[in-house]
Amino acid sequence: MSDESPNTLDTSRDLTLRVGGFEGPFDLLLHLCRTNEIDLTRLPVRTITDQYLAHLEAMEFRDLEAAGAYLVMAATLIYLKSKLLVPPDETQEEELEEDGLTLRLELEARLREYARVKALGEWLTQREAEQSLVWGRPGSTLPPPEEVPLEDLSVHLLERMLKRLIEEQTRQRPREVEPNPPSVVERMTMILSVLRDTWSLLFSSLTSGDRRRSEIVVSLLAVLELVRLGRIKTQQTELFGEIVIERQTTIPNGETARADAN
Amino acid sequence: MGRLPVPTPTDVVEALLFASDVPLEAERIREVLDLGDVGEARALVDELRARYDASSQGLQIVEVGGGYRMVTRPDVAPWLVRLARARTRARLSRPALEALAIVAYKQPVSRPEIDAVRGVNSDAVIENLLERRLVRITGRKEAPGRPYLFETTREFLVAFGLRDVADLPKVEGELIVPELAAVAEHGQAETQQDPGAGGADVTTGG
Amino acid sequence: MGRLPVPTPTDVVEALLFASDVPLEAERIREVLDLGDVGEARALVDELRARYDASSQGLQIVEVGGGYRMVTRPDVAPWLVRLARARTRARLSRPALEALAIVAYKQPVSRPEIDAVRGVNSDAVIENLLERRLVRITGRKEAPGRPYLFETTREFLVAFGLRDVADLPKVEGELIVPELAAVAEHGQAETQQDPGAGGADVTTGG
Repeated sequence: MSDESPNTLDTSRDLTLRVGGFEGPFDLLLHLCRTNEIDLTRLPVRTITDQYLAHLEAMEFRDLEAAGAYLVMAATLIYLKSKLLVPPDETQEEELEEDGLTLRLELEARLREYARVKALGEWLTQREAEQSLVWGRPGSTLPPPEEVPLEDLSVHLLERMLKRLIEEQTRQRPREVEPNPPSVVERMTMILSVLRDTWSLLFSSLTSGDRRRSEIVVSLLAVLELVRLGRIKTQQTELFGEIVIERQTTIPNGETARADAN
Repeated sequence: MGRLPVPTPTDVVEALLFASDVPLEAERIREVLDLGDVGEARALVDELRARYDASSQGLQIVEVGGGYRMVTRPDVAPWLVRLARARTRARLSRPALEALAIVAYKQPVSRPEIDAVRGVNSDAVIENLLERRLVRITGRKEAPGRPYLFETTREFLVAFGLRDVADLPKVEGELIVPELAAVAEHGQAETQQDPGAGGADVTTGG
Repeated sequence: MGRLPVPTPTDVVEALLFASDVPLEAERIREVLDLGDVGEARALVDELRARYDASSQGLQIVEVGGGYRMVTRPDVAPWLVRLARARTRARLSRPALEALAIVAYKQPVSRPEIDAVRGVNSDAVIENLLERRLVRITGRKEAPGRPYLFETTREFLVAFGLRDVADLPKVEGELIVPELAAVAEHGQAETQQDPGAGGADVTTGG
């Protein structure tokens, strides 16, 4: 790949026939790598960035959120490209300064992970097709659960339960059921912790599943505070569009690894 | 593993009867197998039936409701009941009993109130009690979110050998159901005759 | 008509497998038949399986989702498709399969983690997987925001014909796809003539 001429822009134009067929920025990136037979452990930043951007131009997006994810990747690539040291002469591999190197390593790692997921997905597709040729019984012919009599029921069990509940109540104050909305500091910690695993996230993902106004307000305050502290960057490509949150790439010395998932 | 030969028409009928959830008419079999007439279809079923009678005491082919069905033989019924019993947990879990006790003694009571007493989310256990028909939805509480109200059922009385909820043992002290924010009324909430929430099989979803 | 002899244990197992809509564990069979140990249960299933392999090209016994199931053989699929035009099942979309793949090999895994691997928001697809009961919530991650953790279900194993999650290809380093040992064993289903979107029966019963 190193002796590949970096000027592959025009060939990449031909690839746009699959526009819209990608599942996300990683899918597109992987496609570009596969088409160019690029080793996923040595990503040629310049080539891949140019091709990615060329593709992006030709794509049409259904919604802003989808576009946002692609744009974040574009920003990352452009950033990477800007970190290329001395303009490489044709014979040499590109070199990145330290920041960029860390980022590229991470990008490569995630790309490889995505490649594995995609392969597994394809394997599952095949299994699904095979299993679609097999039928089981349309339903159980066993007596339904509600017709199976319960064992060992007695009112004393209920009595004992109630006594225990009453005892508990007299011993302690009423318990909180709903947790209070998280504090701004908590939310800030959460955002930073997510950004340790990934370099960007969508504002909507901070509040998704919970549309309570207080949640949204707390999240927004947390984001604003983190921006003020210079810990994150945000982008909003359009009025009322999705806000993309990215971490500031001033990584404290050499902390590259993704926090372990568990 | 050697490749099996192409399935015979009898094998196909076997699979059709197995996979069908309704009795299968001879005409339908004829159609699916592209047979000349219904007689051929019947002949295939008879052949299959003979095979099952000869080799299996577990399953049989019967003619019912204008069609054919594959069913278990009566002789194996006792084991099927044992399986059904083994599969459904025949006991209520402790959380389920706890929730049931609250409903029994404080009915009608809403899910948020049960949650408040127990200090944990009770969705799953209530779901379970509804499935078991030990509790049912009796209306909605006039409180924010209009939560469903639950009460015990007749099956509950039968299962616990009670004539009436008044037969529940008296317990010293009083279980306090924490006040929900802005509950419209104190004590017994008015049970709305909500047409949608009439039946016991309305599940809470989630 | 002469009275049939008492059903043999193999016949009982046959009926149990037929009547059960979820995979039947060897342990369950042991329990229901009062057998000494699980090995005996497995031996009975093997005997039954041999009988089916010898006499029926319509049905087979497979090991899936931690238990045994009686299912049709792939060879009769074309006729079943003709029978059940209506009972077709929508295939999973590519994004859904991708998210499912992530859950399958990183379980338990949270939504932000799934998003991170895919590089896009996965809310909708996870919703879809939950609805189909291919994944379920298994708890919350002890991390800020306490996001839900997802894992694959037994339905997942059944739908994809896997005995357990260990049947999945290994994904350390590069993806190692096993020589589809399980598939070979479960009746080699070469996806010959694709009979449309034929529906694997993964109905949840009830």
